[in-house]
Amino acid sequence: MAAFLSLHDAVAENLRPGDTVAFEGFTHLIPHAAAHEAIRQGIGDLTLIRMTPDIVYDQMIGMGLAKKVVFSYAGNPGVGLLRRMRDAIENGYPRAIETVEHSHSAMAQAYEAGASGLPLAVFRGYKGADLAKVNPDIRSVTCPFTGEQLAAVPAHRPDVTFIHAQKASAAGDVLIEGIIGVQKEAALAAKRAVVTVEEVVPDFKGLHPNLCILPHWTIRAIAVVPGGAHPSYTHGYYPRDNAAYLEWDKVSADRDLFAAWMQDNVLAVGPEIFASRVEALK
Amino acid sequence: MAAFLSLHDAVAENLRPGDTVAFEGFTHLIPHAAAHEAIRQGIGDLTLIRMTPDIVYDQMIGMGLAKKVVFSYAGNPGVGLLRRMRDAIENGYPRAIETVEHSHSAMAQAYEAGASGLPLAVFRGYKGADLAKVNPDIRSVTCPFTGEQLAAVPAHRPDVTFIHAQKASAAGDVLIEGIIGVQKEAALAAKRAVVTVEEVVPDFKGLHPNLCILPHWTIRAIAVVPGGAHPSYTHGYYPRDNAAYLEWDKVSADRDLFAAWMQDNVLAVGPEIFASRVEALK
Amino acid sequence: MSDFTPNEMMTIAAARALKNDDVCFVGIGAPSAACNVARLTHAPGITLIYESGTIGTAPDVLPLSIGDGELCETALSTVSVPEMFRYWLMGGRISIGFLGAAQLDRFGNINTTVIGDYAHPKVRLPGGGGAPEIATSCGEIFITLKQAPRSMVKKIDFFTSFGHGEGGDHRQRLGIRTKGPTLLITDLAVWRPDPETREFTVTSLHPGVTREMVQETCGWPVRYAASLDETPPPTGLELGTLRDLQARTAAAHQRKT
Amino acid sequence: MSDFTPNEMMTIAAARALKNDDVCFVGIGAPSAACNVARLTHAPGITLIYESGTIGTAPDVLPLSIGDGELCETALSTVSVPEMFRYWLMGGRISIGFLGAAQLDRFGNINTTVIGDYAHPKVRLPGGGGAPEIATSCGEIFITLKQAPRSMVKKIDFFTSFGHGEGGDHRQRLGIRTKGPTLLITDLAVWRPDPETREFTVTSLHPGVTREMVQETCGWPVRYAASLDETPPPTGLELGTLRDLQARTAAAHQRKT
Repeated sequence: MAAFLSLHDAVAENLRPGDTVAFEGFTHLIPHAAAHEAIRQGIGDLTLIRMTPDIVYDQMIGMGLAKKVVFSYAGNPGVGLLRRMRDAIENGYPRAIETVEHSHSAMAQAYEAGASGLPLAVFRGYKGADLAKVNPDIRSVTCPFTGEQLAAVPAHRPDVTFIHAQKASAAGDVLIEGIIGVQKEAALAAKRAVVTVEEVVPDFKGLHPNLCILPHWTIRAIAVVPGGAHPSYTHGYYPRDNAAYLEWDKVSADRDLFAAWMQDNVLAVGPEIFASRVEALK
Repeated sequence: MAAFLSLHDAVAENLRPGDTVAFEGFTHLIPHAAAHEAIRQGIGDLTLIRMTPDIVYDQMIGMGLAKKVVFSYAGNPGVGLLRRMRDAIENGYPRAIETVEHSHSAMAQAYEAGASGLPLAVFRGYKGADLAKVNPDIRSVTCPFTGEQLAAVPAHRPDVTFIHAQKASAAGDVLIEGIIGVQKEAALAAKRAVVTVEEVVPDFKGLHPNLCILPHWTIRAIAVVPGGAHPSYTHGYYPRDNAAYLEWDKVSADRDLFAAWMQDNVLAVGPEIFASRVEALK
Repeated sequence: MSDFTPNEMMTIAAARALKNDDVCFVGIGAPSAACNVARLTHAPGITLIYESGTIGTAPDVLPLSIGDGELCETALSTVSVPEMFRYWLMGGRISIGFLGAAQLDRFGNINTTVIGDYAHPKVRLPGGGGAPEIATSCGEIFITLKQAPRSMVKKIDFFTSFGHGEGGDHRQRLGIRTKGPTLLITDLAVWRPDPETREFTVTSLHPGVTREMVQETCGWPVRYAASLDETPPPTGLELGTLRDLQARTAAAHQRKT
Repeated sequence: MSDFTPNEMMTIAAARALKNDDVCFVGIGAPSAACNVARLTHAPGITLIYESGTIGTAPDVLPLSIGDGELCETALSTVSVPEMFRYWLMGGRISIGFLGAAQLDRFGNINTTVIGDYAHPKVRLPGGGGAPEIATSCGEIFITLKQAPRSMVKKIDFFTSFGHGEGGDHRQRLGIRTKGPTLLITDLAVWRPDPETREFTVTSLHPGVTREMVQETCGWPVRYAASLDETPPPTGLELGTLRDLQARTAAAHQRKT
């Protein structure tokens, strides 16, 4: 049953050191505010799952909070590489991290399998690809009808999934629209789902019956954080801050610049700053 | 690429004797008009796939057009049994039919696997159930991560799927809303998808981005048949004719009454009659 | 209230077993009536799910089928049927599955497939639909059934859905992790499984029902719990709610003229 | 038109290869520009799909990421990412997959994962994303790449996505049923696989490009088709369309002040 909490409490009550956690969002609705709160609380030794680790995991890795990353595309979308994650992999700075690498198809279906309560996802994939040689979690099953060898990967079952959504209803149901990504699956695959939202509305009456909605009984906690996806975007609220993604390429290129940026923009501020960051974009 | 055709031509060009065919709809949007057209054209030796065979397959079986039925619930929903299908199974009248019986979960996931181009669906199911003993298509695979035995069924890959939908756009894209059932999966799993619609609109501009839409390049033919789901219903157009389902229980109980009813209500009429049947329901 | 039928008592007793925070997979018929009476009386927050994909429905009349339009119109959300079975049922999100039966045995195993031999049935019944996985994926299973010797039988002809099998820990031995049938509500009594054997035992007789009446309509030797209760009769609110619902339902399913 | 850059020629040559009825899985960068130039010129009916789930998009500016808001706003439909990979990619609904590469070999095998050893990489690249399955599930694969000796290499460090493997019938031997790479468009030339060996051979040189220029920027000994064409230069419409698109894009991705 969804509890409306402050972001501080929503993170503190649901994310523990050593947890396996997914902060999901496929370009759209990336839960930056929740990740920054986790960074401020210094919750470490995390196994981070995400299809597209993106800036938000670059920051968590750069702050030394990750011990392992499960992913399928570690880039700054449309810009280039993730420089803090590279520094961790190539140089062990600030600490070495383990990586478990998949394809997007495998990751998406591993969430889907997790949401379906299954231990694995079975699909046609990885043919001729070297990932199967370096990731022992990529195995196979044989179709008992055709004899075809299909790829198999373990389901994702995060301890916690954080997502950002447009709206919660007063009852604690959550609405996601636009590019919905894997958020529904990531939330349902997790033991605990925590959602930041732009706003709370009385109910979803009058909305289309087939929209993507997470009922309140699938969610542990909701925190209202306007702008909480910035520099990602919230369809219907504010656009993607593409310039911030371009700027990150420079910030993340230098260890000291990164540390200073994190101090000024994450550690020294609170979740309320996100509303002001998106003000100019609207 | 979707061609706008008369219902006669849409059926004649896409359904052949001996085909494996799904007329899908989960209570809502059942393509009665398309099934009646297939009956009028006398296309036989069909393997019929459907989760809930319902009146429409009772009629096709009663007319002797089915050689095999793949299904998970053969009832007149909320009313009782399917009496023509029973007569075929229990007495071989008007011909014996083969049955391949699954659970709903298996059928839904077999369509899903078909839409995904996979040879099988893997899921947790049939534990302790006798269906696995009488249906050789229910097998198992072993999870290479946990050792758990999971159920496996072959994907559905119909030659043709017929569905009914609310709207087509002028470009031939199709919109389905309300109880969407397995129609998207059934259409995408098929080699050829044929859709009857209530109406054609210029485009879907202004509609919500996450609605259930089949792009025109996934569809072979579209026929405009207002009322084409009757006595099933079309959300937003007309309600379910529950009285007709109750009446069917009597019609189908008697072989001669059935034959007369089919003559009067199917063979002697054309698809245009469906519009008049729903007029009084609106 | 003393003026009520056994069927009304059955529906109301079933409704009482549902809690405000339950997430309930509803079958058609008595389960649907019971779930909606619960929603309209003591459990307004209950989540009702029909296998047509409708989540959190609140119909004003009982649906004739599991996919009537009103289920969608009043639902919080309507998802595809594959998603319903994958994310919601297999995903372990449903606390209570409500099933009926054509044949039931004392261990809560259910047959809705065939009477007689599967290949050459005496009566071909509709089949399992969602039941085989509802029975193993929901947190627990409630069963409602009108008692009759041909329905409550020593040995069912076909295991459509698995209850407690041969009893005891049979579910666990098959790797099933859910509780299975925890409650049977008939028109005569409330039954619960014995904690050891898992055989259904009568824990409460409905008002006016005798042990003889229960045994006459049951095909196995009936066992009783050590302390046997009498089911409280329907309250005015319960009975009024059920009857209003059924009156609205009957009117709605007549053909319009 | 003679006043155009090699990159512009590459994008426009790639755009020309797309047909009006193609269903195209679009990557970011040059593929995205090429697909949208095709849509805005000779192929208005082309269906562009981005892996974010947006089907049939028609963006006015090029997205910076594969999930920019405009892709959704202009799409026919936006589906979940699991559905995109299951029903649309694995389902065999995509005719053309468009890929870029950090390293490419002469058989169309692609590396975007690491330079150096996987466990101890010299450069950790972003990885495959959708590419491993795009390469095997789409009807055929088009590749665009700016030529450079470090990009077009004899031996790639990691098989992120499989092209023709060791050449010949290697795909079929792995049970892959799709065509794989059928076209490589660089800033200097158009390449197509030899029908037998599947090695990429130059079939057309862009205007002003010599065989020496192609070889200098390619890490393997370049082969040429028996009949070598010259790529027609961009038309005014093509170049104007591309430049307008890029100008709109640059303006849109600046920070608003």
